[in-house]
Amino acid sequence: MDFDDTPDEAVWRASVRAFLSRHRSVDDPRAWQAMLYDAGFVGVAWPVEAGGRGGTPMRQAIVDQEMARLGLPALINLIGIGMCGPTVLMHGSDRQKQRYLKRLLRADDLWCQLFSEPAAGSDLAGLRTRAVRDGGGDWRISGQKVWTTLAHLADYGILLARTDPDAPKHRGLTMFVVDMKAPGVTVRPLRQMNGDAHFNEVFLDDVPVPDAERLGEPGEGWRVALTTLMSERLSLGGGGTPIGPKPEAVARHVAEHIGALPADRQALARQQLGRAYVAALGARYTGYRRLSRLSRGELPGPEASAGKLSGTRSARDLTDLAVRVLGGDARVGTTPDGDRTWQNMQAVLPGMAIAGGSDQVLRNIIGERVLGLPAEPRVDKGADRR
Amino acid sequence: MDFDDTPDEAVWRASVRAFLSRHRSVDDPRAWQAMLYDAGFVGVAWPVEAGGRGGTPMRQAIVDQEMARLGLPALINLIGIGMCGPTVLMHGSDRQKQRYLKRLLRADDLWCQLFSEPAAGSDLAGLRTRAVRDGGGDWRISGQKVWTTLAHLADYGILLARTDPDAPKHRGLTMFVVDMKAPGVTVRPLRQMNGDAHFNEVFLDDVPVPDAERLGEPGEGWRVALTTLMSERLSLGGGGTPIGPKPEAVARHVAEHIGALPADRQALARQQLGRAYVAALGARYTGYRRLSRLSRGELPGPEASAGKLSGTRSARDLTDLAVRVLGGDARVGTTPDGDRTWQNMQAVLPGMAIAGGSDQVLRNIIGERVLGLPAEPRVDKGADRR
Amino acid sequence: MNFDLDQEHRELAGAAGEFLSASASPAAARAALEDGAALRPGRAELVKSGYATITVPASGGTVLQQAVVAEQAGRVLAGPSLVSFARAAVLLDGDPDRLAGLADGSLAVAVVDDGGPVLDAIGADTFLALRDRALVCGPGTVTAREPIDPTRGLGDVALGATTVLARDAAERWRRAERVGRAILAAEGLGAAARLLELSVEYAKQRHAFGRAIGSYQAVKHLLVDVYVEVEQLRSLVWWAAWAAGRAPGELPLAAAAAKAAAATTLELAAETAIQVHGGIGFTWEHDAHLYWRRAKVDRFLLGDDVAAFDEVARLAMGQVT
Amino acid sequence: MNFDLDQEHRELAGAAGEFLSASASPAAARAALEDGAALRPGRAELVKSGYATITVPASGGTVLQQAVVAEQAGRVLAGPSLVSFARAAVLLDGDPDRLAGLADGSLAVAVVDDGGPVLDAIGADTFLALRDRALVCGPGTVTAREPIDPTRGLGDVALGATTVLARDAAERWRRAERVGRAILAAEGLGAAARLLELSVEYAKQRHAFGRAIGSYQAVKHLLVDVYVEVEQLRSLVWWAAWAAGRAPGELPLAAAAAKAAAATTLELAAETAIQVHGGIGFTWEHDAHLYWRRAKVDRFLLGDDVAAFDEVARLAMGQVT
Repeated sequence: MDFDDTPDEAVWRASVRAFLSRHRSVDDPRAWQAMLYDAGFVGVAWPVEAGGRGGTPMRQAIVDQEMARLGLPALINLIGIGMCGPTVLMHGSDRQKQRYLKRLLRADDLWCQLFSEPAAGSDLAGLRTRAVRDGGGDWRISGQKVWTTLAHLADYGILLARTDPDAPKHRGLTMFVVDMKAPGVTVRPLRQMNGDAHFNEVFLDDVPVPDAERLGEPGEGWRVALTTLMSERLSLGGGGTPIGPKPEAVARHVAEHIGALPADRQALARQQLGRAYVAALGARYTGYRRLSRLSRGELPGPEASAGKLSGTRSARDLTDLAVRVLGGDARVGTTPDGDRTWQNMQAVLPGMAIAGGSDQVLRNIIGERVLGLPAEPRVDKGADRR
Repeated sequence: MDFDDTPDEAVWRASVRAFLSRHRSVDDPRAWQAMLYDAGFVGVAWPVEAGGRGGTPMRQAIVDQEMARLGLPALINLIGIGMCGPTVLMHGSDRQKQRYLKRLLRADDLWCQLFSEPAAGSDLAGLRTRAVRDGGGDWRISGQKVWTTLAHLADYGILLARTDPDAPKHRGLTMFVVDMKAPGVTVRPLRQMNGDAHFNEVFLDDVPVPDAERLGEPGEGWRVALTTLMSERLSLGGGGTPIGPKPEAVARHVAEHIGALPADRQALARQQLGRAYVAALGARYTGYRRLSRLSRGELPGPEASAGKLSGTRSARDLTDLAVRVLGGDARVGTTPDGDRTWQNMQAVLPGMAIAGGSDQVLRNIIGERVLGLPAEPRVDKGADRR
Repeated sequence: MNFDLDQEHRELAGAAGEFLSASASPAAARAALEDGAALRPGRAELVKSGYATITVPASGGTVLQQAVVAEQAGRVLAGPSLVSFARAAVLLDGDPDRLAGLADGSLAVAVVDDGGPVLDAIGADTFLALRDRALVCGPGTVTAREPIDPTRGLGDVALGATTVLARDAAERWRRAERVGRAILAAEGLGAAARLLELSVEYAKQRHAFGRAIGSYQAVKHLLVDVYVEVEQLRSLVWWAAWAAGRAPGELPLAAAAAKAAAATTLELAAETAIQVHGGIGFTWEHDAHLYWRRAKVDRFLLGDDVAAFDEVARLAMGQVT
Repeated sequence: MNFDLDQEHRELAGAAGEFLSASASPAAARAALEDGAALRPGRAELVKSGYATITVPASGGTVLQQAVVAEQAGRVLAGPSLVSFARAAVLLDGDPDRLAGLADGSLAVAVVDDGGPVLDAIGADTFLALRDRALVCGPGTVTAREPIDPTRGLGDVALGATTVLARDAAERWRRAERVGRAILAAEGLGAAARLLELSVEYAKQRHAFGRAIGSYQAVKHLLVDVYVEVEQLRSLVWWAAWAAGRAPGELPLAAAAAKAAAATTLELAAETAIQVHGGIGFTWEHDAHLYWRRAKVDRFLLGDDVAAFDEVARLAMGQVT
């Protein structure tokens, strides 16, 4: 066991740090990602032939750590890098990999993920969007997707559709790459409770998709989607990065305000901070353990979901404290100097807790696939999915 | 709405108080209960023909309140009064009522309840104790019961047994009154985690039971048992009496010790006390609402289980605080002056949380029967119960 | 003892609920948030209905009646709050002119607590405050603050020239605060009960994996925990409101307990509602966040939950028999 | 970075687990509770095995290795605690005679904290304490206290004539305490992990309503919550134990976090185990209460959970970069 960088890692970290401190971030998020890509800091662990750098996950983690340390803006194409890319990498044809992956890493193309539907959330495999083969062997897709991050900007999306309504629920699905500029695609923003519109509804009306844009075999879509979901779990708290606020940022904020509280309240604030902070540290170091196993070539397992479970809880409690120490201003949306950081975080977190799987679904996954507890009896074998 | 006594209630309270302050409690618990019975304070709301006084539940509640106020010892035959008696009252023959009920109220006979079995806890209807009819129409009972409070002292018990192993699980049961001194009854004490033996295992080996001691029709045992369980729920936190420690007693104990803590710790102790105390008050006043409805003649409904759910939680948190304020002595079993009240309470509560239905079962009952949420699919229709 | 609402209370609840829900609603709260639409029913309508001033001495009503109405107000996120009226009625007791103004709507009263934006300040023209143990009254300048819950009308208040209404008014101030806590808790009860209804309804309708999500223990038990809290809150609200009229000695503990329970129960109900509703629960269009906003604000009004729990503990330790 | 146990650690865990479970067990803890039977493996055997004194400088072992062993000790409720040895090894650093005594078993050391019965006091003959910033050592009179967890050997200690070992030892004392916290947390980890195993096993076997109780979400999710906590505790224990050797600057935060997490996780695991086991879980014959006793005691050792959370918060607020 060793937390210290290996000599190789230390050299890498120094060069990353040197570069990042020499280069200011760029306002245009695509240009910013492109610059980082060109510097060799995006897709570090991806294979060279996929536009990556053939490095270790640890090298990528070092880049991420250094960017976080400097408070640099995140990459815009995060969904693409975290979920769509790995899926294309694992299941795409050579042509697809050639065509999409490098451009994805450079943010030349932005990507989104079209899985959830109004009637298929936790029960994703119950989705109803239909892909039907036309005479030439290509496909026409119709249906409605929802909670699609970045759909309004995206060039491409990976989409899970039902291609065989007569097959058992998990067997009749197929995955596609969809051109978001194709005719029949309509994107409508979906406002969240905090007023922002990070998500979209996507309506698909007879959208043409060439058979060459299939990912994996027809009927194999569920297996393909599992790759995506596994990658998602790792990116949502599973790798040690916090969900919601950085605990250090909350501690800094509390430190600035705690002096204004009566002594009794200071003691209570410290208890709340301490409890949530320990949970956040626990999630972080557990993520590091996972990262270490990944670096040895292990695949991310279902236990990665644990990071999201505890991460959303400690994020909630940290944010709650951050709001509370505002005193009287905690009752309103902004502080007198216009800061709405913590109130906004408070209103965003309920959404983050649900995206990527509800607590209930994640607990089932861990209970059954990690602890080996028996599943519940299923009643949806013969349900209508047309 | 009126919390104050009605004029009639006030007269009653005054007479109860006067009597209780004139009469010291008696050491022998049977004699103590007999004295209270003769004074008219036991079975107050039971019908006169069942040995009761034909009064209101509120009058009984006033007796209970005054006894609690004076810190007088509880009645020994609580299980009999709270569960067995109501069952005999509702389902017994005239002969059984005549024979048993007055003696039960006077503690001339002690009673126990023989329901749970090693393999039938939450799933009570899955019990395996068998009652088989002999040639003369009487019964022979064999099997094993467990968690039987007072079985080592009891003269009688109500026992649920399977009389038709081929019927669906809930249909093949019958309730009996069993003479605990009958041949074939063996009682073995069961030690709890705190070292006490409040519960027993009861082994039944071909125990003869006359058909006249049946309660209700053969095969109707489940319906009869529901009467018992409903009464049990009301007696376990459902009527406003606390589960575990009295909140006032904890507050007094904390008040005695809190001065020795640093100011920070005092603030934290007050938060813990305040939170658990509010929960306890909420449970208490909700119990009073139930009591008021009962006084109008309504039957206790499934919502009475809510009192147990929240009551066990606040009891746990109150007791935890009571232990914590002992400081260094919290690490050991007794204080230097030999007090083990709170440590013992801490070790008793986990058992109290399970007796009378696990949290999980109680939540199912409330979710389905109060909120109207659908039940889970059942898989135990055809299970073997021989 | 009869600890249950009387028939008269039930009829009052029905009538008030009908009046309030005819204009107030989550949709109205959303409109207020989006473009500053007026509160519903609004101060004038509330006064006209008489429901806001039940406890003005001339009306002869009880705090319990006011609480019964407040529960209905909470269900539909009505504004302004009945808390302000109930506190003003206590504070202005013995001042028939101003009480008449409160009751006929010619005075728009808000009560100024220390430290932070003031409930129902927006639209108020008459402010009551405690200064050096004296109850003072006067005009004020209100600076609206960006709302979390727009129905709470929170603004910073700079008092203008004030008149002293009573010199040694600390005790009266505390009583008004406690009555206010009972009414605030009643509004919280209504909001929490409504959230539970919405959640239960959704859990019955929404299916996943072939059955209603409410059939899953994970969802069912969440809802049961909310139910238990809501029913306990109801008991505490009734107790506190009853005590305000009939057992002043019990009011401090009852009001603090109700206030504390309302803060935590409404927050639990709101967070559970969003969780149970899944994706649509955190959309702008769904009602859940409007109640969630109420929860996040109300917990800090009339002292926060932490202060109320602290007070319960102090009272419990001092009042043991 | 490689944040995982090395092969060498795994082998150490295997060997230590084999040695410890050959004598220590919940049954041995029950016997100690029933009739004061001797602790297992007991001080002499522990010393002889070498596992208790891994961190004595002459042994050249690390705190991480000691933690790996301590986890195994926690699994079987071994006594006395490795915490006392690890603390003594830090405190006696630079005192070769006494260190040798610690390592060869001729000294039976306990470390005296302020306020309350002392861990492993029973059977100890040499006591270390901090008096006016000085580290002192001497004999003491031990008064056994009625145990909750008999394996913790708690007794009141009246120090006899002491020798000053180091004058300004506050810093060393704190380091010893932090190393002790890491080891205590490792013992807690082992106990919590074992409880989870017992609970999962039971939930697979026990049937109700026609299926294993572990198939019900209510039970399944309780166990998952314990699993998540246990794995996070494992990470914090490794971090703290590693930091003790390799990153002294991180030790204060890591040790406080591990101590706090151990207290709450072990308690959660124990209470969940009793709940999941239903009736048999709170019987004397079942092992659950022996771990529960450990949980109820350990949370108050080396500062309680509240103090550890407070320290985490203070460090977090002071150390932000």
